[in-house]
Amino acid sequence: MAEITYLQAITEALREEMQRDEKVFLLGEDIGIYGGAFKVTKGLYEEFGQARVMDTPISESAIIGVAVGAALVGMRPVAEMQFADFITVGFSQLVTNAATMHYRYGIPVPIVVRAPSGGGIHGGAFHSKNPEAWFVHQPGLKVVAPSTPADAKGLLKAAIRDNNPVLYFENKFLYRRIKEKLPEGDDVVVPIGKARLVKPGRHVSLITYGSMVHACLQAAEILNEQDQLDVEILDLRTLQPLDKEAVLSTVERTSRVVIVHEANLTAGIGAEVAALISDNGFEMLDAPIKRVAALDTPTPYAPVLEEYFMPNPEKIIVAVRQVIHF
Amino acid sequence: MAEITYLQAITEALREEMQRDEKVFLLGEDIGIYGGAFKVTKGLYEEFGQARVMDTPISESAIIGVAVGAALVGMRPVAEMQFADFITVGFSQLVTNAATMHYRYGIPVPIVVRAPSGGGIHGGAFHSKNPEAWFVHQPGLKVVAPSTPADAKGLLKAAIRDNNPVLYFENKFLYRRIKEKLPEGDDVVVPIGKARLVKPGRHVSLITYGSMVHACLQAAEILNEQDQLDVEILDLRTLQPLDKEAVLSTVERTSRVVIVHEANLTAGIGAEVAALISDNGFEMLDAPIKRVAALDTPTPYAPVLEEYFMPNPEKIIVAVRQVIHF
Amino acid sequence: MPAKTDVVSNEIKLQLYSLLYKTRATEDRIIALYRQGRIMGGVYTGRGVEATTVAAGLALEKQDYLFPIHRDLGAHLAKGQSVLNILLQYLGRGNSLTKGKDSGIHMSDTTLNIIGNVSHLGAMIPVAVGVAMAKKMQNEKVVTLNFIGEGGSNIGDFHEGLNFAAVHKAPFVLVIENNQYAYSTPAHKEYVCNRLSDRAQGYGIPGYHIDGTDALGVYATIKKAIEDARNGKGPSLIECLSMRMVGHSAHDDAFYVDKEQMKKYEKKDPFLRLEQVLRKEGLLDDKQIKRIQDTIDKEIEQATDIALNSPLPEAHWAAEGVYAE
Amino acid sequence: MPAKTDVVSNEIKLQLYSLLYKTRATEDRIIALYRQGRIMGGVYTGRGVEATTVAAGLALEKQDYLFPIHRDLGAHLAKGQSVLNILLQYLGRGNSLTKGKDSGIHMSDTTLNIIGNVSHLGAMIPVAVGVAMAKKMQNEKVVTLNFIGEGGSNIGDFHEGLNFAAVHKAPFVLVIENNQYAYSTPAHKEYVCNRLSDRAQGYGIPGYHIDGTDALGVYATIKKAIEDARNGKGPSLIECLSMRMVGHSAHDDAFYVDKEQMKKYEKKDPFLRLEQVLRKEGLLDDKQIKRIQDTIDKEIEQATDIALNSPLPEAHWAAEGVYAE
Ligand SMILES: Cc1ncc(C[n+]2csc(CCOP(=O)(O)OP(=O)(O)O)c2C)c(N)n1
Ligand SMILES: Cc1ncc(C[n+]2csc(CCOP(=O)(O)OP(=O)(O)O)c2C)c(N)n1
Ligand SMILES: [Mg+2]
Ligand SMILES: [Mg+2]
Repeated sequence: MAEITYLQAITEALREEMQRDEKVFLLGEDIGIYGGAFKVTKGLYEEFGQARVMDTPISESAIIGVAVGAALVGMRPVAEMQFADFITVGFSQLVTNAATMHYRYGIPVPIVVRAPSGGGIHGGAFHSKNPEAWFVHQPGLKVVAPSTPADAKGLLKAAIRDNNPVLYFENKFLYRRIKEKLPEGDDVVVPIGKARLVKPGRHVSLITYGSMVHACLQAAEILNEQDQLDVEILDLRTLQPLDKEAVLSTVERTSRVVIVHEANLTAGIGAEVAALISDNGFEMLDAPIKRVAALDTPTPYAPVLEEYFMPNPEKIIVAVRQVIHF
Repeated sequence: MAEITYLQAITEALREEMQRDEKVFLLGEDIGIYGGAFKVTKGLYEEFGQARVMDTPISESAIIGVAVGAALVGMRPVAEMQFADFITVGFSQLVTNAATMHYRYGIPVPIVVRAPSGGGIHGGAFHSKNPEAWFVHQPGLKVVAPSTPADAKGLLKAAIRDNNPVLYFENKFLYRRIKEKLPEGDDVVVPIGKARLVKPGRHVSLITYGSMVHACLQAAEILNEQDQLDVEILDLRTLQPLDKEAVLSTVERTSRVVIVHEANLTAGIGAEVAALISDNGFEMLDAPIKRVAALDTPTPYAPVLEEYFMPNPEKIIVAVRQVIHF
Repeated sequence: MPAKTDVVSNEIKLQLYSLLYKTRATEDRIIALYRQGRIMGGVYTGRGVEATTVAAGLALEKQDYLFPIHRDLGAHLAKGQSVLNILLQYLGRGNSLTKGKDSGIHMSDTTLNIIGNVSHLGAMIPVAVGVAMAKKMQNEKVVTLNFIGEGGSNIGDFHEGLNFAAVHKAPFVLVIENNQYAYSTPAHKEYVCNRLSDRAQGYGIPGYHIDGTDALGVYATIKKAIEDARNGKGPSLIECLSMRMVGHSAHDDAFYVDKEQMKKYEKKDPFLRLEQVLRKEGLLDDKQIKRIQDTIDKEIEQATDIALNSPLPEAHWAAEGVYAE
Repeated sequence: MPAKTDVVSNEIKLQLYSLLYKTRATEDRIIALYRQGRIMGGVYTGRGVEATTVAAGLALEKQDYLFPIHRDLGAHLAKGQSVLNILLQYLGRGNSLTKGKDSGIHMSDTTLNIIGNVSHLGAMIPVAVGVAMAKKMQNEKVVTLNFIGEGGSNIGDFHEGLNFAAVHKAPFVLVIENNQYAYSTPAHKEYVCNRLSDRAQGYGIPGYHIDGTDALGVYATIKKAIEDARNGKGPSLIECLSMRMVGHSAHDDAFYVDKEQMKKYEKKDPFLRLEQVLRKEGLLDDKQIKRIQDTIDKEIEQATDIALNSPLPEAHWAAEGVYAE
């Protein structure tokens, strides 16, 4: 059992999958000798050579398009966006080519696009984005967003082995901030489409994913101390397809829901989760469904502004108290 | 009073705004002599000349980027996407440049992007898209989707006069299929952000927009005849910002809601509307909130498949009966 | 400069002729079906650019990958696709290659190494480059070929894809079908460089500008580019100049097209032009022509019958197949 | 070929010198503030490309529009921006041009006709072309200039924007700052054409390839391109070859950079090089140099003081200003 960070977990998953299957290769900007802007691919160039750890020109549309093409003929490319923000320039390849190819032609497109997302690092409007909801609205794509080293590793393995295009949103704030003991050389695949009950509880459900799992844990602790509340936390892990069963069963247990995500509020994943519950869990609900998310603005740069903008334990606590005292 | 089609209403709005304000100009593919793929700009090239009705290369990203640039220095460009589907290649310019410029720099970006959207014309996966939800999730953009000639005209005028980037989704199925008498030379501006009560009712609210307003009207008629139900229909008209007041007040009146849109179901506008209601209208609800939308697939080509894929009055009726008999 | 055409064998010449006829006759049938209201979606034909698309398709080997776009019915046929499959596809039948899910000739056939397109112009370029690169990684000597119109050549993916291919020396050939119009837009409103093949220099790859109405010249040049790619010399850009001899699609009367230009190009009709050459070379006479055409006409007749009698897809198929297992 | 430099007046030469010093000294100060933990976001400096960015900024007239990117602090200064505004911006203060909302030198100043960038490389090219076209529509003789790195020149917007500008004869100048690395990626993994200026031919516009470390040559060439644009001759593409003399950003030690290459370029240091020329021409001596540098040092000192004592934004501003009235 070695303690590894969220970032190391990603590297390990890449390494192990590349060792396991020679069809797996990586492409992206500065991922070779440099090891990627965040050093996620560090050491892989040395181990697997430049044909399998491919530096590319600055061309996100081509990076994704080339990945799609390679996947069509049996390869399993894993493309890195240097920041999730830049996925916007490769957007059309994802929603147009990758997402629709199997439906129209019956040809699988097993690509993974890794996108370092999220704020809290004073990166401003173009190095902080959480764009997952765009892709959840496009049929044909799968979307995952791990919150722990174990999930980071297991979901990336699942993504690479999946026969569909998978967007893998890795939260860069978590890269070096969280650690976990994982069995060495484990080959645990975390299935896509299954949420994780982080913490059972009786009074209220926090439904969340990514970085906000940790904010929810903090909020839960405070709420336990200060309000004697037993908070349940569900980590969605996969955003497309959503684990509806897990969502409805937490609602059944607590009857009160707060949905928390780091992305902008309006038309985010929280909207879809709320809609699911308000259709299928209506009778179980004892209070309005609240959402806690980033403000509906671009991510501001100055720390004081960014703090105001981001969701955090305090905002979660306020929302929980609202649904509890409803 | 002349009877004009939805398409003519758009043309009239363009003409009148161009006459009113010489800063307004049009750019897009084949919009000049040809008058646009759907003939929306027909006659405008002859009236205003090629400097104000500008044919462009096939470069959606540049079309939108150039519009943004022109807007920065006082012009009021109206860009046409030949089909809404192709907005995906100009996506980054919209969400990155147009949407964030005012927040970051305080410079207004008064552009309009007209995007002929929607299915039912056997256009297949790439000539049928309803991509509005992507843009509603991006702070800084406004999004409108008219359902009638009067709104098509009035909302386009409002969009052109607005100091923000506005996405104007015109439903191409409606172009020549619906007509309305409008006062000649009227200058009615339909304010952005205000929904329209299409039809008051007591038993259930259909909240919808675009082409589905007409499907809802048909459903309402049948439900009235067959089930003696008095259906209320709210046409959102603007999707960003949503008219929350109007949404909550229709819920207050009927306590039962079905949300209907032509776009894919998951993470569509319906999710946001349901989330809004399940937070702010929780106590008013007597039944689960149902959504009727397109299947979560690309738009299939063969008519029999497309019919199965699209929302329609029958599907709306089923959902209404579910919430009524809940 | 086009490559020398004397390398083109008689067998290939006759195949080109048959394919040009077959392309034209099949497209005529599709238009007829469209006019009869039996085809619902848009119909774009290759009239005027057939020499380019047919020759490109024929120049590929069996193991090579073809990425055709909207006017490339000829390339589908040349790569071995049947008229029946094409008609089934247009008619949206349940037994078509896409089971009615996609339109027009948006169709793939993995048995023939044909990958269909999306409508977004240029979007297939990076994808085709990806196939080329993957085949290289797999140590197979396989070349990938894709088309783009002179209009579509101004989209970002053209630039990103071609540059990517050049940097990675992908065995890739991009053929620009310059038919001088993009829908209603004349070429000079799309670009103002002398020749689109000049763009090759900006990627450090060879660029060719050739007469796209001359099937033999196109074949020889594309063949050379394909074999260069196969031999590790990297990608090429080939601009084939022709003229779109009909409207953009079946509903467009092309009122905006330069009529002088049209007249000029009527004399360069790719099909008649090849017929003339082959007659002169003694490879074809009236009898043989009739035999070729009759055979093809019969195939189209039969295919039409079968296609029209083929089942529609079942409605619930619409919900299936979004995700692979 | 660079334009002849004898057209550059002595006054301009001295301005270039001052600006080069100011750019370097300001950037050094920014790095110091970053190392002190006072600047939170990324810091990218222009070390090595200053001659290009400063000369380009100075070659523009007051009415012209400047679109700088991430290494163009020098252009901001040359166009008239104050050191104070730049420091306020980096420090995210409430009285900065973006009120703390954007980072680094992502800042616009409409009083100086400077439009800031987004991080997405190439994204400003079409926007700058739009400004150029609008000014032409408004019958003003205004030129717009934008930069791109050799790495960024491979993004789709480069192609779409430049082609659009060429077709519409926009008064636009695009300067490629070819500093031979894109983050860790050497130029030969970004493109394989001989010169990036060769791409100009593919758009039918003039392309120049010049030494980007020679402030005078850059100034003269860009000036010519600007005046050509102003006189209705349309856009130009100017590739300025230099070398990034530091890491990609303040946290990058550039271990991957070719050290020989670095050494070669140390001798071509744009600032020292200009100093040498001006000394030789008798335009500068030790005393003058000291006076210039002292003045600038003092300005930076004062600006730093003021900036560090300036208020942070108020938290609730984060929620404001998404939409214009
Ligand atoms: C990105 C994109 N924008 C717009 C369109 C709509 N469109 C379809 S074909 C066409 C004209 C294409 O012209 P060209 O590339 O020259 O090919 P041609 O039809 O002349 O063969 C246009 C504008 C599209 N398919 N894709
Ligand atoms: C579209 C896009 N992809 C990736 C990045 C991340 N990125 C920022 S700077 C940079 C390198 C840029 O190299 P170059 O264009 O040569 O400019 P230089 O930094 O060398 O001046 C990269 C990859 C980005 N900003 N935008
Ligand atoms: Mg064309
Ligand atoms: Mg560089």
